[in-house]
Amino acid sequence: MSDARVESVVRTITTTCIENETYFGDLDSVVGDGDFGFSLARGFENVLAQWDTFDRSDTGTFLQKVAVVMSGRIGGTSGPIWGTAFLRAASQVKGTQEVRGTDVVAMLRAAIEGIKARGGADLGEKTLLDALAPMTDTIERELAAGTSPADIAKAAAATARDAAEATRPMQARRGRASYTGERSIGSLDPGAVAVAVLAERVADTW
Amino acid sequence: MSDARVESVVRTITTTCIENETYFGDLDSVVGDGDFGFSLARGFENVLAQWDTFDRSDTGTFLQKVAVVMSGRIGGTSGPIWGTAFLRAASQVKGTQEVRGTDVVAMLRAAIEGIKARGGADLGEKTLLDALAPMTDTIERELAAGTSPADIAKAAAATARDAAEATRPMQARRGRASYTGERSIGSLDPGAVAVAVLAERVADTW
Amino acid sequence: MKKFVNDPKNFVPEMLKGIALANPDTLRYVPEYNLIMRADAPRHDKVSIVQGSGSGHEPAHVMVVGKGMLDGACPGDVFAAPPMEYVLETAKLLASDKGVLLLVNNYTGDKMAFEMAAELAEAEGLLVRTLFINDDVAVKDSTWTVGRRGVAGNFFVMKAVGAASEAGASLDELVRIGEKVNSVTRTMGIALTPCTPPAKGSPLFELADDEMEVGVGIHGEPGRRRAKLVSADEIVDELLGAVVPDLPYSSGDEVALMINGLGGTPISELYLLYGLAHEKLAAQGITVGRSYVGEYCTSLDMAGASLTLVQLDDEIKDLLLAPAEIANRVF
Amino acid sequence: MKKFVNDPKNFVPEMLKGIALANPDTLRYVPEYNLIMRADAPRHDKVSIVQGSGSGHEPAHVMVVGKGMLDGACPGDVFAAPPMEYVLETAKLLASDKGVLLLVNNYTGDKMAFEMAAELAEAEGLLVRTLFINDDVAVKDSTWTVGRRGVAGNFFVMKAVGAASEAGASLDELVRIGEKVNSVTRTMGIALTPCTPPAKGSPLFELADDEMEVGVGIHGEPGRRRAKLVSADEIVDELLGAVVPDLPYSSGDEVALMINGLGGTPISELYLLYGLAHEKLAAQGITVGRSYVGEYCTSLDMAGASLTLVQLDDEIKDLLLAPAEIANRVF
Ligand SMILES: Nc1ncnc2c1ncn2[C@@H]1O[C@H](COP(=O)(O)OP(=O)(O)O)[C@@H](O)[C@H]1O
Ligand SMILES: Nc1ncnc2c1ncn2[C@@H]1O[C@H](COP(=O)(O)OP(=O)(O)O)[C@@H](O)[C@H]1O
Ligand SMILES: [Mg+2]
Ligand SMILES: [Mg+2]
Ligand SMILES: [Mg+2]
Ligand SMILES: [Mg+2]
Repeated sequence: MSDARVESVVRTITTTCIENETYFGDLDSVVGDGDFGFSLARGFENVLAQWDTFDRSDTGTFLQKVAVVMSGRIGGTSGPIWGTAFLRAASQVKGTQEVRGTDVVAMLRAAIEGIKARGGADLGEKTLLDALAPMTDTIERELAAGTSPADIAKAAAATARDAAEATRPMQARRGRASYTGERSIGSLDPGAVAVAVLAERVADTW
Repeated sequence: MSDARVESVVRTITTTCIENETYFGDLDSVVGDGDFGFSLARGFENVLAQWDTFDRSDTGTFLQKVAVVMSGRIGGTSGPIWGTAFLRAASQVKGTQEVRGTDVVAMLRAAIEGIKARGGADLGEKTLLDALAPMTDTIERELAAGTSPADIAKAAAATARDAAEATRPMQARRGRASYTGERSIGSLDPGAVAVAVLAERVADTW
Repeated sequence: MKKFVNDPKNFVPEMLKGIALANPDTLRYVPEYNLIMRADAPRHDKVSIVQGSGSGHEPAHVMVVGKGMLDGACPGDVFAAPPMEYVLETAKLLASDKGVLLLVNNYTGDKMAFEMAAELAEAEGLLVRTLFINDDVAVKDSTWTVGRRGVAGNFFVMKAVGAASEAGASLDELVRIGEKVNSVTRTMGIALTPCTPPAKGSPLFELADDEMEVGVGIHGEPGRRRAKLVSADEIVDELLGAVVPDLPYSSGDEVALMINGLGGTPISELYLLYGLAHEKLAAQGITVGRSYVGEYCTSLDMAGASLTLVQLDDEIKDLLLAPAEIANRVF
Repeated sequence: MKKFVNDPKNFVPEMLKGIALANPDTLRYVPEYNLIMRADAPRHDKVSIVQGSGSGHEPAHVMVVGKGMLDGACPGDVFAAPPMEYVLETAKLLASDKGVLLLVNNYTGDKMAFEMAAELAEAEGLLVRTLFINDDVAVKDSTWTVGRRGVAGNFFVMKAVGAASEAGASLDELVRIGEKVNSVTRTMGIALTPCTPPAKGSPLFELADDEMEVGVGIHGEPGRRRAKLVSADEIVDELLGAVVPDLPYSSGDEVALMINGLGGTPISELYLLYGLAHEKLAAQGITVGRSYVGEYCTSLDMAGASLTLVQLDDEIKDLLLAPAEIANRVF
């Protein structure tokens, strides 16, 4: 059986990405090519459509299926980036039924490494990594401090939001936005904002 | 040896066509594509350039060489039309050294048949045939009447000129000019005018 | 003008030189007559096959010289028939004991130059036959009013007589085969854009952004009508509607189907057209036995395509299947 | 937009269907994954070779499937990397006991999709290797900043590994050969006009009547510079000036020379360029051992051309000479 809380979080990510198609697309239109909202929405629509069919023998298997379905049919950067994140997270809980706090941190760290490997990006290059990495640090810290899961989720969301805002002065070095060079300075990174929005919704629906 | 008078007539045709490049071209610009003067001038320039090298063992051979050199390098209609005319004329005097009046008529008749065969045209289709055929009739008639060669040449020139003028009301059915359909009515046929101009020069230089 | 060209006067010779340099072992270039010929021609155990026409239709005909197709091609300048002397000297250079077959696309200029050259070649004792190709159903009369035009279907005539001559067929036999293939071959084309001759430097005609020329000639001659640009489906219907009833091709027939690009249309679009035509023919009970998709007879950089059908029998099929090695190649 | 197309959304599948219909005996079309594959694949006596990329570059890669080249090609939509699932399912369908070699033109989208698919395929127990092609000297960084782009030189990698795999080479051996060919291959292109993607319906960029884009990418990416259109001679000098010193190719070298059309340029102009390049290389002491003139990797209907050099040795030459039978053919 896959972990119910993980399933619920994935479900929240799924519906949130579909609902925010226009908003995420608009963010990517400022200095990117405007396809970010479209790509995520199509990917997660496929997840939603096949939701009941996923193999749920364990959490890793469940997440792996999500990864393949989410990224399988969409082109561009976000398919492989998000698919790899889910895939690497899955590998941390292969065979695991119930996921604990330390597993969550390991999953996020693996996802971050996967994204870096797949897309060649590093921190400070104005990507979703710039929200994901600080958010993971917060979760790890709060876990160690014994904070309750619901409060950890709130703290994670707050960090992700601040981190997303902090991408404004950065210059994009990856993806289509990087073509605009210095013009990318002054706007928010769509990927980082998406991470913040998703973290907030996860916290809200805990 | 080739006939001296035939050589002289060919020489007159050669220089006249070169001198009239612009005039013949302008005539062809009215309803044709303007290349008639260019084609004839280039063809006869080659004749002039190789004048001294032609095989002169008999008149037929001489005319055949003229035909090949005149028509060999020029594209379009006039190369094959004029080349065929010279070639078929040549065939009438193969092995002949001295050309008589009856030979001239036979040569012109053969040339006319050759042009018809090569280009598919008939009388009344606004081509050089409409000057060449009446001119040949005149020569034949005057020959039978015992007229002197010089006077025959004059009569031939007069007929050719009248016949060229008579192409004005005709509609072009052959060559590029035929594309313009009824618009070709009212202008002179360049080929017929050229025949008239050449006949006049031959008569003048008899 | 958006072309790779030096002095436009040298467009044809510079192209021919490129062909020769790219095929040093198999082809020879004779600049005096714009002649591309097989390096091993004439071979007296086979009839020599020669085709000429204006340039601007490449790969026809200079790039289909080689084993199993032409022994020589002597094109004129862009869209201009070859001068008679080119044809005559080519016939002489390729004179084989078995004879020379001259293939001619049916246009006045070409017809007259080749017929005159044949007359002179015969006078010099050569064994020469001339065969006219006139597969274009678009208009009864070509630009120069000598009947239907010869267009992309010439590929099939060249391929068939090329294969047969390689197998040792006599000149009479080749004329029979060539006439037979020509008699069962029909083509019609559509232009989406005009073409630009290098020496002219500007388009040969105008076509509005939403227009096409139905039945266009390969020198930009007007076709049956100018019409609004429609979908690929409707275009294939129009082409088949003109070509199929003309022979006619009927249910039960096996055909070769060619979608020929006119120069500026990418092969992706040609395959799209091919797929539509193949299925529409199948729906009429006509089976495609051999398929040809690509550029065979172009009109410089014209965007457009033509559709050709050949009614197949065992003899024609075998000749089309026979191997050939020509300049126009992938590897 | 002057194109043969129905609903632009169906442009790629309709083209693929045409390819399959034209080659019923040798190819199979799997619509779910835009896959054109050899009808006899996978064969367990050879490594399966797969290439994918965006569509719009035909004949690359869907028309080079066949004996001696690719076992399968799974393109994405026009100018869009194939979705990861296409690659993964293609790898599974073509899984051979000897392994699967994935060839990838070096662009971020393609790279990520293929790497992820390879990771998943390996997780499912397949033997998979991935090989990147990056022959374009025009710009250091491709559109998506992953280093040099892969362009027309991919033909030589596909041909070499295709021939070697046909001869039974192991997956490791193929990786060695492919990397070697890629490492001695360099390309640069020039655009005279932009291209028009069917779904967009308008040109991808603007280029004035007297301008050219030097070093253009096959998706219309900007190159090194925009310049006034010059003569074919000067263009060849510019291309050779960029390509030759890059490896460098030196006096005494034997090379393969490819003049590749970008889609809208007629083959006459390509042969003209070929002749100039061949002679200029000879003047530098570089001998052309193999020549390739035509369309190998296009950018839809873009007028333009690219020049590729491959440094030859006996091994590469033999592989290039080996026979192959692909959809892109004349006969
Ligand atoms: N190479 C990369 N590595 C990590 N994240 C990336 C990379 N490229 C883009 N991104 C993230 O993806 C977002 C844009 O996604 P999307 O619009 O789908 O990609 P593209 O840039 O290809 O259009 C960016 O805001 C950024 O957060
Ligand atoms: N088929 C033909 N038969 C006989 N004469 C012709 C034919 N076509 C054209 N002519 C003659 O040639 C002249 C035009 O010559 P030219 O300009 O060289 O030919 P084109 O019409 O091909 O441009 C016409 O004025 C006419 O006299
Ligand atoms: Mg984007
Ligand atoms: Mg994008
Ligand atoms: Mg004229
Ligand atoms: Mg003319």
